[in-house]
Amino acid sequence: MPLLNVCGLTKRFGGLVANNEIDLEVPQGSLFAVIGPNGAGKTTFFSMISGFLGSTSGSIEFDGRDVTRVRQDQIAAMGLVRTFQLVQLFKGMSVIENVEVGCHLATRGGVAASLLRPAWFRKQEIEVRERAHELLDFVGLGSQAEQDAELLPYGQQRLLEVARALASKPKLLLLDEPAAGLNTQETESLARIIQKINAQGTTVLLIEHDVGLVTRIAHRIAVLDFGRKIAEGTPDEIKAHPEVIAAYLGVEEENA
Amino acid sequence: MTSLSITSPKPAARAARARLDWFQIGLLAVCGLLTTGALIYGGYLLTVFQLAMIYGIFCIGLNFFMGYTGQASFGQNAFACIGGYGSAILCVQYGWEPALALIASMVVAGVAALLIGYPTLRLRGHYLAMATFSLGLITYDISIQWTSLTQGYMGYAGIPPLGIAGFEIESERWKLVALAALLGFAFWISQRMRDSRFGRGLRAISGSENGAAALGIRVPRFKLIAFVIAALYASAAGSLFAHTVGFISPEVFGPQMAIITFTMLYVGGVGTMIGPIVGAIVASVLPEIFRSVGKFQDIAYAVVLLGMLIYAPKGLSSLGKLFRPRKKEEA
Amino acid sequence: MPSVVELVQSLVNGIGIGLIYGLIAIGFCVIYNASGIVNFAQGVFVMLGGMFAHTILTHYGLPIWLSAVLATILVAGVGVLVQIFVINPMWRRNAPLFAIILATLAVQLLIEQVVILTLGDQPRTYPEFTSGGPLKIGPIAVGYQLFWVLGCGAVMVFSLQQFFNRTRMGRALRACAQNREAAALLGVPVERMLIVAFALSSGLGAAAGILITPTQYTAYMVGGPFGINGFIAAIIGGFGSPPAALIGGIFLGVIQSEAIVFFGAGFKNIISLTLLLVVLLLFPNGLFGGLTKRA
Amino acid sequence: MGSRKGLIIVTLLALMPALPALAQETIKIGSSLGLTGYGSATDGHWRDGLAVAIEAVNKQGGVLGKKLELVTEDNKSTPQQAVVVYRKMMSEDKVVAFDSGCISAGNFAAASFVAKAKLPMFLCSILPRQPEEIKWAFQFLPPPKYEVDTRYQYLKDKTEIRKVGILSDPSPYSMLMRGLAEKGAEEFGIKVVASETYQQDDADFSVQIGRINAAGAEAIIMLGQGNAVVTVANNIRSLGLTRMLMLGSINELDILQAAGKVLGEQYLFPSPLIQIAADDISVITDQKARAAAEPFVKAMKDKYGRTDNAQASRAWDSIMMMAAAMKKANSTEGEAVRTAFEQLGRYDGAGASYEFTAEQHIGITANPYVIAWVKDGKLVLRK
Repeated sequence: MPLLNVCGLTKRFGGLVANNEIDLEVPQGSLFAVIGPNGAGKTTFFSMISGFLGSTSGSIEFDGRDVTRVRQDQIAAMGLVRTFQLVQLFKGMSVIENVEVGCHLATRGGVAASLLRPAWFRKQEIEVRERAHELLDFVGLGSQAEQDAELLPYGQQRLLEVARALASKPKLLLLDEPAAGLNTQETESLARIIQKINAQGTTVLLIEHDVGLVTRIAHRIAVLDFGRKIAEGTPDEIKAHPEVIAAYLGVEEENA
Repeated sequence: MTSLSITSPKPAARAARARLDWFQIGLLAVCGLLTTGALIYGGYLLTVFQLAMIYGIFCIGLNFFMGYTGQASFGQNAFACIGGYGSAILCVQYGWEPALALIASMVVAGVAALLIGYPTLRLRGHYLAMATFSLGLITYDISIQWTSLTQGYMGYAGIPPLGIAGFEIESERWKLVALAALLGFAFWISQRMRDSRFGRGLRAISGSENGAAALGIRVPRFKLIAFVIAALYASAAGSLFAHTVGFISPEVFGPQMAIITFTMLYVGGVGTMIGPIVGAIVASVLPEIFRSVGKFQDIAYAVVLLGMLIYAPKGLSSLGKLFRPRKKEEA
Repeated sequence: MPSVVELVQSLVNGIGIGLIYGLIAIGFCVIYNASGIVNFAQGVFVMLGGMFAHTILTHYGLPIWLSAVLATILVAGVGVLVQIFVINPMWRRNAPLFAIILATLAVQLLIEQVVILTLGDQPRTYPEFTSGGPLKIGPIAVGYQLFWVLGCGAVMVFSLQQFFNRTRMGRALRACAQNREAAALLGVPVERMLIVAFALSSGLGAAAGILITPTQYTAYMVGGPFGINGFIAAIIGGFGSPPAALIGGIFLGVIQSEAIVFFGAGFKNIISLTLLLVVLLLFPNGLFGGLTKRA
Repeated sequence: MGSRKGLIIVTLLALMPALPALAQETIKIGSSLGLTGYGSATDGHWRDGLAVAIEAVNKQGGVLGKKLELVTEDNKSTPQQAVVVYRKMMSEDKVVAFDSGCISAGNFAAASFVAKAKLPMFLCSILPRQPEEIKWAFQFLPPPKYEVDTRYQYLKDKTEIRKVGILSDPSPYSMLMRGLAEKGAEEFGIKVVASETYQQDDADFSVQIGRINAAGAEAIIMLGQGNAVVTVANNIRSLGLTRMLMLGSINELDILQAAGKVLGEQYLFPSPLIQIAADDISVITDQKARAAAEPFVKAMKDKYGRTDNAQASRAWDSIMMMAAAMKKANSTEGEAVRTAFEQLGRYDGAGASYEFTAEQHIGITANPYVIAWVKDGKLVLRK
């Protein structure tokens, strides 16, 4: 059974059809990528899966449960956690605090616990901090833990967002254009991190503009164009797919 | 705890605890010194600082909602009004113990905040600000009009001072000591909530609602809880005002209160830990400094306030950041 | 149950005061749309308009139309000063929006106190622009000043629309409204646009004050209530176009009037504010749509 | 840098106590006034009256060999600020008595600790209500009944009008008057056909006036001081109610004139004779009253030019009576002054005649008002 099963997902904004009847199956443990040129509807697609946007029609099934009309935070609680194309860091908090927020789902305790601070809660707080340090080390931000998150350079902000999402121990990690705005070197280290995450058992669904990155690391790729899925397959199949080359790669080379 | 097998050097195993920079510690020390000075000097400075402590408690609550959670409320005076009149009515009409009346009023204010906040907190930005401001105005008008309950503009007199089990705090000095202790307690509580899973969630919402929701934080619920907390603080402040001064009337909890506390919060630094306390004390002491200039008092106050807002737009307690050597940006 | 005559009369009166709220509301919108700032000192411009017009009228004996024009220009000048000396420095320092709002409140306090010291604290009023009246339509009385308010309001809304749609500067202002960063990138001088916005909105506020003084009075403290009502009107109108704000104002004025008829003056604000809350909850972007802005 | 800012604050604060620490050569009278906010119109005049009275007393050698000194503080028309300034005047200035303005709530808020400190408070406002506090407070405001009755009496004696509408604000003084006006109308053969309310900062009263007119009233009894009366006058004119009489409350001269300019003879109001006497002292026919009024009117004119004497005259009287009580008690100690004050007996002042006793802390026991109107910018008696 696939971890994520999207069936006939459609989104209309007024007369504009942003996503049209998209079907997608993301198997457990895979590193799956969705690519497409700008305006192909990738981010809309993503927003619907993560519960951020309601869909016009179609269904989304995650981990065996229908999540089509489920709130964003509940979807996250089920283990489907996303990052954003425009980084959504928590301003006014330090780097490590950002990751600690990520531990929200993996921990418990509300106002009463924070006031009374029972033993389990104190222990949990210590564990949260440890884990946050581990994750920062994992993405290579260990030395900036106490810095204001806002002050990080852009590339590191993206890594921080990945670390934050990981903190919630997702089953499926949605990465929305994680390499956007990164230089080659940063993209390289990001690719390694994504592969590592996947290797440790987290399913990754990646939306990406950078075809080079995707074809190198993804197990399977789906291509969107004008809101429709025009192709799906292994990187090699996609690279050879005539429609993809016409619709997407051609354009990409022109731009480059 | 580790589903990911990540190897890393063991960091110091301590739970997160917010730290103040030296500038902030200095500010806090100055505030403490000023309060101690007032305590020793006595006289009307006791009253000025009593009110500052009460406003400080109010602002700590407001900071929860406006600072940590990043939402706007101009209507917390409504809850102070509930607290003040709750205390006045329960003590004067029904002869309750002040401490008991204070807690009972807080419960009422909390429930009111829950009921009002549930529909209102869907709004954002200026609309939320206006909606809450209307709540304050509505409560103000009700406190004027509902004379059978509140006695309208005549106000409530003869409210007993704070005390426990028949022992009343009569001396102005001891009142200030008690209020300072309560402020400290209120601050301690707020710190405990801030440095925890719950508090981090609030601050995440302030940073990015979408980001917070994507990490599983139930944003509307967290906002509502923060609103209720702010209301509880405001109600306590209202009750304390009633017990400290012994008299309340609608003007006490009018829109002016919303503006004053808002000023305090921004002068001190919204979203910072000590901002509410620093702001409450500075904004209470400032007019006293200008008292000697007579009819120019308000002008001087307005000019200084504008100066602070222009040159320290993030509040006094954030000024320290300007002088901290900026860390290397690239690792 | 109030009679029909009473209802119609209160409706007319409500429209009269509502038009003034509307004019103030437009002032709020012009600044808000160009900068995202809510200028709570807007009410003070209303007060200054009346005060300046009265001073020019009585001390220098100029005709009313000239006094009105001069007062409007003077108040616009004050608005520009506020922008240059208070708003702009904060804007450049990236001050939080609510800190700027607080600063506008401090400006209000400052201006009020300066007015007390220079012009005094007594109430002033001057005759209606056209003497005589009211116009009697059956049992309904309509003061001549209402027509002045209506006429001036219509002219102002129309010329604002023309300004925003037809002139280069107006379009630049609208560009700022839609996206400040983008406008700046396109070479629109955003800070200068803000000066224009402040001049416009303070001038509008002054006009409202000049128009309303004959039917009531002006004194240093009238700014606060006018500001609040104007802001409510702006919210009902949705912070969008000038006509929407004007309609929001009329709506508010009429609601307040009818609230007095049905519940008494004590409940006027309670009713109108409760209504505002309902509007906000049902139509979070104002009754008349308006720009859907991010929080 | 940080410590510099702190240092400035500390220094400034250290200076504060030094300011009032001048020698205690004078007898200090404190006054909490709403110089900004809604009380500003009234309390400014109260302060002026206090100031000229104290100058006059000092010119005659002061009290008990010492000069009087007036300490005024602005309470911004709010109770919380009033508490602060009352305390300030008690602890810093060591005032021996208070003579405060019209902000009732502010005076109420301070009454409990002023009473505890055993300091007499002379008030332009109404009295607080706790028995302990009333003991120390003396009201120089005429009881509201006089204001109401004067208007009804005028309607009964001089006009055919028998149906009136009431327009009142929710301030304590107006609320008291409204109760009296609604109950007392019958006594004068007058019927209250409408009773409307307003809020002081409302911008328009056409609706209320329209309703009063619709109810068949021929006169509006407006209860409430302040600028609102100007709006009411303008509204009456805009509504074309050329036959509607408006009987306003006592008010400040500026406000009376502004409203009078709009409505002319249609606008009548109760006024203490002394207010009219500012323009023409001959209106005071009673010799004793005239003798009391003359030095006051002269002092005001010398110091401020053309003045509003309604509030100021009673402020003047309160200081004169306070000085008399201090002389009688041969002390400035609160308890002694209070007792002496209660035994002063009848006192004919510039603003009214007073009779305070231990039981009677509302001193004005005879109606001081006449009905007046504004003619060519001057107040004149309505014959």
